[in-house]
Amino acid sequence: MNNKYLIISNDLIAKDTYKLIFKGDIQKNILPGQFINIKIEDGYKFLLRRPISICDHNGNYITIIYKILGEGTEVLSKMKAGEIIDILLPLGNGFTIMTEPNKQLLIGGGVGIPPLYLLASKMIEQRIDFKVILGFNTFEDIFLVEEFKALGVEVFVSTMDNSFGIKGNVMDVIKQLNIDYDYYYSCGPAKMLNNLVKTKILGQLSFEERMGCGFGACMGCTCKTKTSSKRICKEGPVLESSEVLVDE
Amino acid sequence: MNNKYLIISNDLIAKDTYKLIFKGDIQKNILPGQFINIKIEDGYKFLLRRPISICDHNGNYITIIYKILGEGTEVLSKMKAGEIIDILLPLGNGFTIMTEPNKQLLIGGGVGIPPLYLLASKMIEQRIDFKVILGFNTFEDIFLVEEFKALGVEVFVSTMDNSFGIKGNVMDVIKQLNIDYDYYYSCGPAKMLNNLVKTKILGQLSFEERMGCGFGACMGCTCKTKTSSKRICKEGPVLESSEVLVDE
Amino acid sequence: MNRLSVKLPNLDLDNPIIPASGTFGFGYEFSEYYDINILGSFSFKGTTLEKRFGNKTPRIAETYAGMLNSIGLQNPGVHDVLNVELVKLKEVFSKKVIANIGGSTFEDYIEAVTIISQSDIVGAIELNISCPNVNAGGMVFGTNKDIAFKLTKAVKRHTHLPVYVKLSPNVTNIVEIAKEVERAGADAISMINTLVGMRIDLKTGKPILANNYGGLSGPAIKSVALKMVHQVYQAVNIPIIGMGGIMNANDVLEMMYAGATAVQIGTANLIDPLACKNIIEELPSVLDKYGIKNIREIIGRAHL
Amino acid sequence: MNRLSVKLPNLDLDNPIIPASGTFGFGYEFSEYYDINILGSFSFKGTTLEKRFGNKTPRIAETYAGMLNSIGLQNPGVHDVLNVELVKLKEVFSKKVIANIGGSTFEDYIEAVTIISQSDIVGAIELNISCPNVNAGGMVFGTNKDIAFKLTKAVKRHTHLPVYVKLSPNVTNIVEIAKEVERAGADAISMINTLVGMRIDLKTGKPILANNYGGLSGPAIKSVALKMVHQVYQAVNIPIIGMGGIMNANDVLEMMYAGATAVQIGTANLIDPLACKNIIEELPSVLDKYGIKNIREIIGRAHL
Ligand SMILES: Cc1cc2nc3c(=O)[nH]c(=O)nc-3n(C[C@H](O)[C@H](O)[C@H](O)COP(=O)(O)OP(=O)(O)OC[C@H]3O[C@@H](n4cnc5c(N)ncnc54)[C@H](O)[C@@H]3O)c2cc1C
Ligand SMILES: Cc1cc2nc3c(=O)[nH]c(=O)nc-3n(C[C@H](O)[C@H](O)[C@H](O)COP(=O)(O)OP(=O)(O)OC[C@H]3O[C@@H](n4cnc5c(N)ncnc54)[C@H](O)[C@@H]3O)c2cc1C
Ligand SMILES: Cc1cc2nc3c(=O)[nH]c(=O)nc-3n(C[C@H](O)[C@H](O)[C@H](O)COP(=O)(O)O)c2cc1C
Ligand SMILES: Cc1cc2nc3c(=O)[nH]c(=O)nc-3n(C[C@H](O)[C@H](O)[C@H](O)COP(=O)(O)O)c2cc1C
Ligand code: FES
Ligand code: FES
Repeated sequence: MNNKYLIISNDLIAKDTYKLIFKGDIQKNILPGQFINIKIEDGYKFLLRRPISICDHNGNYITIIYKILGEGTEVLSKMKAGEIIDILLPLGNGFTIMTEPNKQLLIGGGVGIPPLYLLASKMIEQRIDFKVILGFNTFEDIFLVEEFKALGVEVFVSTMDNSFGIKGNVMDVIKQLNIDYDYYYSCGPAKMLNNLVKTKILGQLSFEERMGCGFGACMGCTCKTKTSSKRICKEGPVLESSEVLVDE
Repeated sequence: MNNKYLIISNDLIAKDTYKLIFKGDIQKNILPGQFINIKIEDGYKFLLRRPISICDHNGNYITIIYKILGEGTEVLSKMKAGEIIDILLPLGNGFTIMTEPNKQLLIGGGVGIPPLYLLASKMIEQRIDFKVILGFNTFEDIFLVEEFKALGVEVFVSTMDNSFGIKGNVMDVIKQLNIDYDYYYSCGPAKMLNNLVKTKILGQLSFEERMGCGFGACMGCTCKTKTSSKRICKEGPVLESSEVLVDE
Repeated sequence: MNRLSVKLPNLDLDNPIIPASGTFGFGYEFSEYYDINILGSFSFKGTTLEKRFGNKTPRIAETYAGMLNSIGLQNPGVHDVLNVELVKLKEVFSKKVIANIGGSTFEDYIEAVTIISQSDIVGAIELNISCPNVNAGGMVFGTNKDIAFKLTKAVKRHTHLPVYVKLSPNVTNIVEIAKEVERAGADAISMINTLVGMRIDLKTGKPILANNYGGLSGPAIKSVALKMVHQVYQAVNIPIIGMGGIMNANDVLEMMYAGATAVQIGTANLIDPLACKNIIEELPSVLDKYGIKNIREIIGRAHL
Repeated sequence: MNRLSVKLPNLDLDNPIIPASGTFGFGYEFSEYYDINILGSFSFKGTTLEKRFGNKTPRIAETYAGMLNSIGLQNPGVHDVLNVELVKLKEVFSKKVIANIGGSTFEDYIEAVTIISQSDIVGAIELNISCPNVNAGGMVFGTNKDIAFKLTKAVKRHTHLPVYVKLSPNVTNIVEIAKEVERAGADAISMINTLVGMRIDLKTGKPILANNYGGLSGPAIKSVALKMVHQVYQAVNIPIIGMGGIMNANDVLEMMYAGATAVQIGTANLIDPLACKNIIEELPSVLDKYGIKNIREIIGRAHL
């Protein structure tokens, strides 16, 4: 096992948001919704790894998109093409693509959007019909919209401050445009996921949790489900809506 | 106060021994025997600075010579021209050049040799006559000998294993060659300094001590002298032989 | 005997490297990364009589050179550990393990120890009287010398296995407690468990951990662990398993110099699942570097 | 009142930044680096009745994200501090300082406090009952609640100045001790002094510090300090001066959220003599970032 990867590019694509492409000997099968865990530096200032979703994967290349949220992602944003980073991958269960439902929806909010891109690509490969709803706070935060469109799917965009697309969050889009769907895949803020679960429509949701290891060893990320407890890093981050406990 | 300096070069010059030249806005007066205190990295893996003697100084350029002794110096050895380092300088009292004695000697052992080079240059500027004795462990460790010779002074070299020059340590050189001297300046291993003090001949010796701050704030480096106690980083590192307590 | 082997009561270790409880699950999942039979032994996740979910999340926070956890002894209960987890483990691991046992009452501890002692792959009990993340029992037992004495004594009566007692560093006088558990019959001492710390989120103004406080582990605590091992080594005659911030083979040596017979590696496993493997592979060359023939000769060297 | 000002008993501070005892000498030497009048106040080097040389060197060792010191209260004695050091200080500093006082016996403490209380630039006494580097007194007093109570009470009777008591983190229950010193009349609590740690030199096999053990300070202890300040804040009604691993303005906020009214900066001064200046200058923009109008409003915010 060699966890060293070469940074190919690391560019600002929206406000505080970076797209990083890296390369390595990626032997393993990568599923949409899986994540990677990055060691920011060699030392112990950032002792723990940072989990980031896989946004795209192509042979030996992987793309991630991340936002500067604290000190670790800030240091990451300063890394340059040609530098080497230490990454564990792929982690987590990933989304399971459903073939039965025929009005499927991909619903992403903010930095929850990246994993949906690889999912969309795979669904297109499998000739599954679906629509995409992407929610942002404001115009400056918008990213990946063009890439989704380039896949040839219908994409609806909303902003909270009405600076672009439909005003409001992804739920508002569904309501306003009266979008009819029978299954969904989603990743985004906890509140958004909670609202989706409450709709009772079936789907898969990707959750975030603070992690110690990211690969199942520490029980740092355990959440309760209706029937058992699951490690977000191992039996997650994707859970089925039917098992998720709603936060009232 | 801006403590940032630009590395001009950082080259291996002997076994595990590097010569690093850096540049900056060096406004202050620099005395031979003073030292600098280097922050190895931004993070907290190496929390404390590393003290290293000034080997040469020329306008805005300073040269140091250091040996890899632990993890900090190892990381330092990997830094490259063009990188920026954070340094406090100049620290400590430095040597006081004596004009009266006329058979003066510079006595250096191992990584204690570097500060004697700037001292030698200054003494030559002041047209003081002196000889130089440099002791090393083995041939591979030897450095700076040519530079001392280039100053036009007589240089005697010894190695403990007889791989070059006179066999033994600097005291053996003095004995074997029957070198007559009435004053000395020295820097090197504690044992060597102790032996020199025991000779009762007057001189100045530069001491090493583990340091917290390097500029007098923490009392981490205090040593007892015959009459008082001195901070090696502030009232030292150079002490007069007459005040040094001998370790029997 | 190879140059890395050491002996603990009832455990002959091929090397002194033992993954620490709570950072290696029940072990078998690590065999995805390497053959875990190279380990000296390992201490499994703190197990209690009943199944426990543990504390609310967030359970993890980071701090300089350290991490905080407030897992709260999440485990499937001793019956499932015996009948499910250890069965899975046996498929990939052929050595004896150390059973880390927690509890809220004397009865809990005793029953859990009695049950786990039936396992033929358990070589020793590690009595966790130092978990900072549970309300009852845990650290409360480990910070009071009389309770520590009584519990150790009681547990000793209910198992044929040696009992290693795991001490908390959150005490005024760890030597006193070490001596008491020795007097009560402890066969070895494991130390240290985590210090207690907290972090606060500057954006929300709230503690990051749902439980407010958590156990501090990692490089930040190494010097504290070294000092306590050094102190306890002078006061007791039973072996010490040292831990706290060990990240590499140099750290192993330092801990053994302080007085440890074997070491446990905790946080390092979380950052690199290969940490223990790397350390085991690094050890011979580090011994060479310092002219050490045999690792046994360095136990307590700092006391010479 | 400016947005950074805070109040401690008898000290109105322009900002909550106070260099910690032992890391700023007697202050005047730092005026080589900047005008120290920008500081809130500062706590001078631990002073004892008699002159002390302190411990043998090496007195300093490094550890991950921390340092160990075993200075052992080197100081010129309270008479010289009063008549020499504070006189030099007055030439460059126009604010009140905090007098950090140590000792081996009750009588020592009382006499030193009595003498230093004569100084017109001392605004408060900081009773150091937590120095880990001295044999008698020091931490021994600070780890026993009854002694801590009695000493605080005795000292209070001998000075007109407020007494801040500086607590040791090396205890099982710091809350208990904080409550006792409050009951004895302490006007504020300073916390935390250093944890105890050690390092061993792998080449020689010997402890690096001549004194074997030393006090651990720096980023490594920050989470422990935060937790203890948070705990004590809930238990006492007197203000807390928080310290332990504060390196930047973010750390200041976190400590004040935990419950500190002001903070002390120790180790950071040793690594960068401008540390306190930088922190003071950084503070307004960090307050802006988190939408804080006035620093006083964040004291204890994590408890809301
Ligand atoms: C499965 C998963 C997938 C993720 N995918 C993405 C992604 O594709 N793009 C993206 O921008 N972000 C993603 N995140 C969030 C990302 O991990 C955090 O933004 C990042 O860890 C913050 O690190 P920091 O050093 O900047 O922040 P700091 O606050 O300095 O970090 C301190 C500690 O808290 C942890 N932490 C802080 N915020 C979070 C968070 N929201 N979730 C988990 N841990 C956190 C850090 O990992 C670190 O251990 C994902 C999180 C998870 C769990
Ligand atoms: C005034 C002075 C001048 C010096 N000049 C030179 C020089 O010109 N060239 C040179 O090669 N070396 C010099 N040294 C020694 C140099 O400081 C150490 O070799 C260096 O600090 C080792 O750092 P490290 O991280 O590699 O070792 P580590 O052992 O990893 O360092 C750990 C800690 O111990 C300290 N430390 C370790 N060894 C020493 C030592 N011998 N003296 C002081 N602190 C030590 C480090 O600074 C650090 O704080 C000088 C020391 C002093 C005090
Ligand atoms: C996530 C996590 C979970 C832990 N769970 C337990 C436990 O169940 N039982 C126990 O005795 N110690 C537990 N510990 C403590 C470790 O076994 C070890 O004593 C401590 O982490 C210090 O070692 P380290 O610095 O190498 O991590 C846990 C530590 C961590 C980080
Ligand atoms: C070198 C050094 C000397 C110290 N001397 C004293 C002292 O004389 N009196 C005292 O109360 N605390 C002393 N301390 C403790 C500090 O004041 C402070 O409590 C501790 O270092 C934690 O803060 P920090 O992590 O910011 O350094 C000293 C600390 C250091 C590093
Ligand atoms: S983060 Fe360790 S188990 Fe999930
Ligand atoms: S190293 Fe701090 S006073 Fe000399």
